[in-house]
Amino acid sequence: MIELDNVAYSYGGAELLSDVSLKLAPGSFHFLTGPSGAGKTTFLKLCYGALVPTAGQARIFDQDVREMTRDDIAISRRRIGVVHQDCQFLDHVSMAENVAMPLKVAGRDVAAEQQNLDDLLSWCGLSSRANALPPQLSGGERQRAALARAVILSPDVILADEPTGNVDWEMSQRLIQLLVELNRMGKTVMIASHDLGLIRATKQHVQARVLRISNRRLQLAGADL
Amino acid sequence: MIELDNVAYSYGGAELLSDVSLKLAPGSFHFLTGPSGAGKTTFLKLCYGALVPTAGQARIFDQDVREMTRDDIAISRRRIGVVHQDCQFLDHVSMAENVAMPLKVAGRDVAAEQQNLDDLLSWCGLSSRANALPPQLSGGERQRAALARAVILSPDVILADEPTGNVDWEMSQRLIQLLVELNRMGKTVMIASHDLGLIRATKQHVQARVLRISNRRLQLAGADL
Amino acid sequence: MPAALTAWLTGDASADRVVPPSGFTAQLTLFAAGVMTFLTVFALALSLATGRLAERWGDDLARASTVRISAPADQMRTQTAAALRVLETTEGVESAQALSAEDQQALLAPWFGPDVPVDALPVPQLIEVTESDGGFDAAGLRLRLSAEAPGAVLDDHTRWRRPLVAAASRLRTLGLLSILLIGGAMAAMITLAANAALAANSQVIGVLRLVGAKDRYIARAFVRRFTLRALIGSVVGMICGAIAILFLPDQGEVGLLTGLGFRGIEWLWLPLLPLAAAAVAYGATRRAASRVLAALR
Amino acid sequence: MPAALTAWLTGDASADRVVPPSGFTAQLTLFAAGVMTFLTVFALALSLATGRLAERWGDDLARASTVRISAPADQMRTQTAAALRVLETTEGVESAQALSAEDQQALLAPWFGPDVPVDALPVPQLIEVTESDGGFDAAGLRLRLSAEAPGAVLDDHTRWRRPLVAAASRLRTLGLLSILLIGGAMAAMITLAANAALAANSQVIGVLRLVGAKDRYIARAFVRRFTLRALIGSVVGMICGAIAILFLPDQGEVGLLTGLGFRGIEWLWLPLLPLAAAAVAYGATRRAASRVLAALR
Ligand SMILES: Nc1ncnc2c1ncn2[C@@H]1O[C@H](COP(=O)(O)OP(=O)(O)OP(=O)(O)O)[C@@H](O)[C@H]1O
Ligand SMILES: Nc1ncnc2c1ncn2[C@@H]1O[C@H](COP(=O)(O)OP(=O)(O)OP(=O)(O)O)[C@@H](O)[C@H]1O
Ligand SMILES: [Mg+2]
Ligand SMILES: [Mg+2]
Repeated sequence: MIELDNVAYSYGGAELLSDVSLKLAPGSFHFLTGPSGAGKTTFLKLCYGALVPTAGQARIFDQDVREMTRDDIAISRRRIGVVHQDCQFLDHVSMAENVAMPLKVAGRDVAAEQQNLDDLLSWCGLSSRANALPPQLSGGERQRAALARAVILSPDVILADEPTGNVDWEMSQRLIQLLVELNRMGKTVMIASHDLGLIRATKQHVQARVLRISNRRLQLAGADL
Repeated sequence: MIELDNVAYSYGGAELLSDVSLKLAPGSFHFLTGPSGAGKTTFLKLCYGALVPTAGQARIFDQDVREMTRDDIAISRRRIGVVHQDCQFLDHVSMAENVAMPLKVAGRDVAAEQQNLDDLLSWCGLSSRANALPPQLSGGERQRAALARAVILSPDVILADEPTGNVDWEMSQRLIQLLVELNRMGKTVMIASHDLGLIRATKQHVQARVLRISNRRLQLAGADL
Repeated sequence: MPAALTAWLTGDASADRVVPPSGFTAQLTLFAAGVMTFLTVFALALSLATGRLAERWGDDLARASTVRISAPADQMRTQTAAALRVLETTEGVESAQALSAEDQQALLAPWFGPDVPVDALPVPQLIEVTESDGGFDAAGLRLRLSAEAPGAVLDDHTRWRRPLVAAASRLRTLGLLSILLIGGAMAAMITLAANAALAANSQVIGVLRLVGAKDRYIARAFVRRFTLRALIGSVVGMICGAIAILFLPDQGEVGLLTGLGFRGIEWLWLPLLPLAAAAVAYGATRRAASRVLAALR
Repeated sequence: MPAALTAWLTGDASADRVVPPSGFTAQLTLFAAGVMTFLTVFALALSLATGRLAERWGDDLARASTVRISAPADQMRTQTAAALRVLETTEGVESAQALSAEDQQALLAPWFGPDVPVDALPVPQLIEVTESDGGFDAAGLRLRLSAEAPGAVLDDHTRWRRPLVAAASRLRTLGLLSILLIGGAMAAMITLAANAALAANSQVIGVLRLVGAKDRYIARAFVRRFTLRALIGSVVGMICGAIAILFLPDQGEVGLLTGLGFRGIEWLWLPLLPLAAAAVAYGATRRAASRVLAALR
């Protein structure tokens, strides 16, 4: 699905990531950890084509990122659901409409998916706030809405950047369970997080590989995690 | 310092908080927990006067919030350092300047405090990013910068809303340690968080009371926490 | 209207919801389009009025000359007839007519009073000459006249015609200049307002791009919104301008001035202004949108 | 300049850094102030030129009358003298002067040719009368003239004076109207640009308020920035406008028109425009800032 081949990235100064190679197979489940500022968000951005590697090759759905047109990127984003660390919304439309936005821009019939939307919102504990505008949501509610928006198109790949940083333990378990279910349906999942407790708990339900960014390299974490 | 007396708050619909009474004594250390959407952020906003209670009385430094002029509120914010859940900055000036902003608007001599500023940034692991603009920071770096900005004036009260949601365990220990040191110097500290591990770890260093919002009430959490 | 345009104008109502409904930048676009159209209506009216003025002066004043025949009473008739023959065969003369005794008396009235018997005076005979478009060769005509009718003197008014024609063309330039100025200012203002609005909405554009919207979808939503806004503002400005022009005090023609306003078919210039404003907004928003989009991936 | 104003203009450079340096809304303010001042310069020039025109017509045309004396040759002198005496003692007449034979000949030349001996003709004597500001009572003057000089006829040109005066005052109204229109549009545009800029900077305002800045500190930073921006834009617009006016083609006076431009002391109107623009920007930004601030706590 997504292949990085000796990829390096720098924001202009020194290299932040070097020599990163990774193949995300369909149906795999990955965690991504590393200290704050290590480059987790940068790595995810390389994976969904928001950044172009400064060296090496990144391939998304067998297309070289460098050769993708702007429309190719837009189309690929309908197959990759992303939860951003700083979740942003259209502040003038309701939360439910924001969650349904990917359906709308993909030209899908929103009314036909209404049931799915309602189920998803209620699973994320957002039903009662469906009509609120995003600025009226609490921090955790925003994060849950961002996750709901990322999976509404039932994409092939889900990349989540700290999807549980602002929610309590029970709710984070529910959210992870949702991702685990999607993974069982064959979706590829990658979650960036530094909540080691969460990672440990999840590993009891699914066979997850834990990647760690340290010293600019991507490494497979030991079995202790 | 801050006194809430039978305070209630609603955003227009049903009451979100009812009958909340609390007295924050100088030198106390509080944690605030509760499920996502319970009203932690709302409660903190009542404490620093960003919201006016819909019922009951809130007093900040012995002044009734309802009777404070806009300038009174501005002055009170120089004595209360706040870390917001969605940390916002002036995007066009460097991170270091952002951290020093409270000094500037209070009319203090920024140059004289340069040493403090540098120490603070290096404690928060931000020295190397001092000249970056806020949009160029990682999520965790933004959170640390927000904490640094909240304490730069060495305020009497520090209210932190999820200050460690986006940082790794080691860094969150460092940040909490900073707050504990400040508390030892007599500052009042209140931290909203749902990281129970963090709360447990902190309680080994400082005598902290844990408050919990549930069913619209503010309760003292049991000793198990 | 072609079906494609109608469809575009009606638009995909759901797509339009992605653009925030209002705000200051929106008001700015509306207002800038409205005010600038309003001013352009006036500039246009000024331009058309000066055009008319220049034309009238050019026609009435510049193309009229006089031949004056002073001769002993007995030769008057023959010399007048000879001069008229010469004039009729001169290229560039459209018509030539001897003034009647009454006409001459009316002309002289301010000096002699209405009761003076012109016939009894040795008053010269005047012939009014109307030039055709090309005008005639004054020097040649003078030569021929002096041969045929020695008492005839050609006065082609060149002396005082020149400055008036110059003034008229100055006025015309002024009208054109003002329309260019105000029209250019309108275009620039709409462009800047569209840019400001798009910059203010950069979060919307970013979010749409992140959830998989193609550039065309995003650009179109904004372009339609802003084009319609400029169109509406401009139509309102045009209507207000037209009403103001209609209710200008005193629309009669006085002295050398024609009324500031539109005549008959000239009103058809007005609907062009909103179309121009909409076209400017369309181009500006498209360019601004693709600039903002190019900065994202 | 008072020290307080200088201090305000120079400002606390550090406080100014809190306002983002540029962006489209900033350009918009600069540009709106510049363009609208540029247009106002033209409107002002138009207004002043029409004012001059109206004045000249009012003075030269409206206040000149003629008395025509037709009498047998032997009475001409006495009647002329009598009429002059009457005129000199009439209230509202500033001066009265009999035209010399040469002047009369020049006037009649178009009709009689330059060579006709005016003396030999029963040409009436013309007296040019200049009214004082108040004007005279034409009916009373006529009565007195008919008593003293029966051959005298007063022609006070009312017939063709009226429409010209009306035209002149119409032009003056037009000039004033255009200056009001463009000036008003400038004020509205600067206000909207300031509002848009402040709306775009609401995050800055929120952050400053959160870190303990007083309203005065925040408002002042923005007000200074925008006032200066409007001032600079307006000064540039004024200079461009003045240059354009100076380089307008053909500045001579022709026909009934005076040149579109400024004369001597009239140039002093120009510096008022940037001051007005700055004042508008000051007021608008203050109001916009306190509106944005009032929505925060
Ligand atoms: N401006 C607002 N208007 C209406 N409702 C609001 C507004 N702000 C917050 N709410 C609602 O009030 C409730 C409490 O919000 P608050 O932000 O205080 O929760 P929280 O405890 O901080 O949650 P989290 O842990 O997710 O940050 C939420 O359900 C939220 O949707
Ligand atoms: N646009 C940018 N320009 C320059 N530097 C940047 C930019 N974005 C991020 N960086 C820097 O790159 C480094 C890695 O950032 P990144 O956001 O990938 O970290 P992260 O691992 O996601 O951290 P966190 O856990 O705090 O979110 C950080 O030091 C950050 O300051
Ligand atoms: Mg990150
Ligand atoms: Mg919160």
